[in-house]
Amino acid sequence: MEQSLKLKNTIEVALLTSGRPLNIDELQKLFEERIERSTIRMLLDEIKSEWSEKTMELVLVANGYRFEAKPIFSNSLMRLSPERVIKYSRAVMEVLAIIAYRQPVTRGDIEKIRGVSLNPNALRQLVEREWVEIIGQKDVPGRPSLYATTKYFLDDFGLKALGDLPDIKTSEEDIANDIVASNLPEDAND
Amino acid sequence: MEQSLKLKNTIEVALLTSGRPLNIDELQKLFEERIERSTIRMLLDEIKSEWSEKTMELVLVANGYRFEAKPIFSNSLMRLSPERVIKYSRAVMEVLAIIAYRQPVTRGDIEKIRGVSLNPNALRQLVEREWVEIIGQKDVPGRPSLYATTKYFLDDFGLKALGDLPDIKTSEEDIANDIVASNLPEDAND
Amino acid sequence: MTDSTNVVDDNKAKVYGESLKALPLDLYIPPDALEVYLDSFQGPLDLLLYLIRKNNIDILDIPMALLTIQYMEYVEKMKQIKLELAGDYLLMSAMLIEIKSRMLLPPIISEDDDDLDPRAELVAKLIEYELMKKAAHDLDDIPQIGRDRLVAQGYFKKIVEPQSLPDASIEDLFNAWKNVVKRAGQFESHKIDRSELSVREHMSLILKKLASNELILFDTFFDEEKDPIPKLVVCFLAILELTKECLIKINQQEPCSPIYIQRSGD
Repeated sequence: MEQSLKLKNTIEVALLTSGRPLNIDELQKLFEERIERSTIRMLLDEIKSEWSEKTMELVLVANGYRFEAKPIFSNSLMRLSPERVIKYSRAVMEVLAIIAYRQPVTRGDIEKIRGVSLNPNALRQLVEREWVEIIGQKDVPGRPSLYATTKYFLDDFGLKALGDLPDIKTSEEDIANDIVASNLPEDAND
Repeated sequence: MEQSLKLKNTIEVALLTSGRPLNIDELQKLFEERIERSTIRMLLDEIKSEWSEKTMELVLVANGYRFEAKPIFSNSLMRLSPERVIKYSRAVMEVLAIIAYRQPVTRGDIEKIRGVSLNPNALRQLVEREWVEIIGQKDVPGRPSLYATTKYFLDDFGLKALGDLPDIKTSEEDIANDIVASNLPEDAND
Repeated sequence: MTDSTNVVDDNKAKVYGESLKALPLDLYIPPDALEVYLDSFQGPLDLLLYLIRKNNIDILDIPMALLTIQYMEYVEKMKQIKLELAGDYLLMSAMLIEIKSRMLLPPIISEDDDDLDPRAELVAKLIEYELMKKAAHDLDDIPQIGRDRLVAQGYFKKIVEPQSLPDASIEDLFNAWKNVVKRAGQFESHKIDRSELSVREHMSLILKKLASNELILFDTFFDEEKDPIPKLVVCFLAILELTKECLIKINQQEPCSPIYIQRSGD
């Protein structure tokens, strides 16, 4: 009985921490000794019923078993969810701006303009978001990738073309005025 | 009573699904209505004690609260997907230690302390892991980047602040004695 | 460790006043194991610390002759097995020899007492590195997330929003650009106007087009019938700009023959 509780707890903790569904073959790997598939199935049933009155539920999906938050919590959890809460960092926005205004650029170009070496995460976030893509390699030693903005970038920012990007003025005064007025798209269709 | 249980369950399910620590400010966002920080703290205490006999434990780290698998399950869990476990080389760990204990440091500082030129990969691995970040440039010729550890570093090592790092001896004599007194490392004997 | 020794001829080296009559036996390692062994040193300081430990040397009173001899032995072995020998090792050899020879000179009277011992800098380095080695070791002993500990990360169904809005606005983007330019302090050179942006956009488009084909006929970039004149001009400028930045090459076999464009380097 003691032994069976230990097995059950190990399965539960594996499912709570794995971040992906686990199938029976995988759950067997948790143990040094060989545990029958039927035993694991039985323990999964026990876990499922023990959790039935709690906050999560054990669900069987295509790739195996996983713990899911019960649907009644979805609204609350969405309030926390990164997709909505997380804004891109200043660094990421600067990298995007450099790519948009100066494309095609290499990582080295971006670093030169910003004066700091680039956190690879920044580019990865932009590529994952499909706002930025690699369009080739520059023919210099190391053949660095050339980055440019995508169609999705234009779509998501409501631009028809890069020419619709805000115009940057030469004089600092204009910049200052611009920041106050920030009159953006109206005059951009010539 | 009913209401308080609902709040507690929402907090629990948020912590069980988030995959990263959540602080009180974030937990407040779960609710449309304003919940006092003290209330959230009290509920966290209740959750902590309810789980004390179970598979996971509620832990406070630098960025907030998180549920961790209890240490007794570690061996089993690591058996599940050994390929996902990242182990860093001695060189990478030395670079991390220098950044953690001597931050902010430049690449040149690290090279001076280790007495060897630095494989750029070592720093990149640490930056990719988000344990280390560039926090500025040193105001010397070349303006080299200054590296420091991140909050994620603290989280991943279960530290609340840099002050929680293991104490290293600072007095020269202690170290000098240590070097003489200690035996050779085992791996250097054959 | 002093028992595992064998006799060497050169007995000039002294350890705490006693002649060094032998080299440590553990220098002689089966050849196949040697490489792995020598390769495991993180650098010259690591090797020196190892030698200091092995010989029970007082780090505050290092016998430079002994240490230098042994250090050179190891470096020689590393060279022999053609280990990728970092220049740092050779640099350290030079430093050790320099310290050794400075110690042979009669002490110079100096107001600055700290500068008297030529070994001081080396000792400080060794101690700092030893500290950091320890720190690395202690750090590695702490249970790490992902290696020793796992965090709860259950699943929850995301409610799909009918229309997902961008997480950044064009104002954000513009302000980010302004920050970059401001910080760079190079307003003049970063002045961008709309026509230049169109050129930049066409540069990207042309490069994308060139990605799949090796050579593209120059004319195919222009549709004189459909494209308005400004667009033709912008496209032409883009090609010129790409050439200037060495991103493409323009080829023509002989005068009046077709002009081809290709990526440079392909």
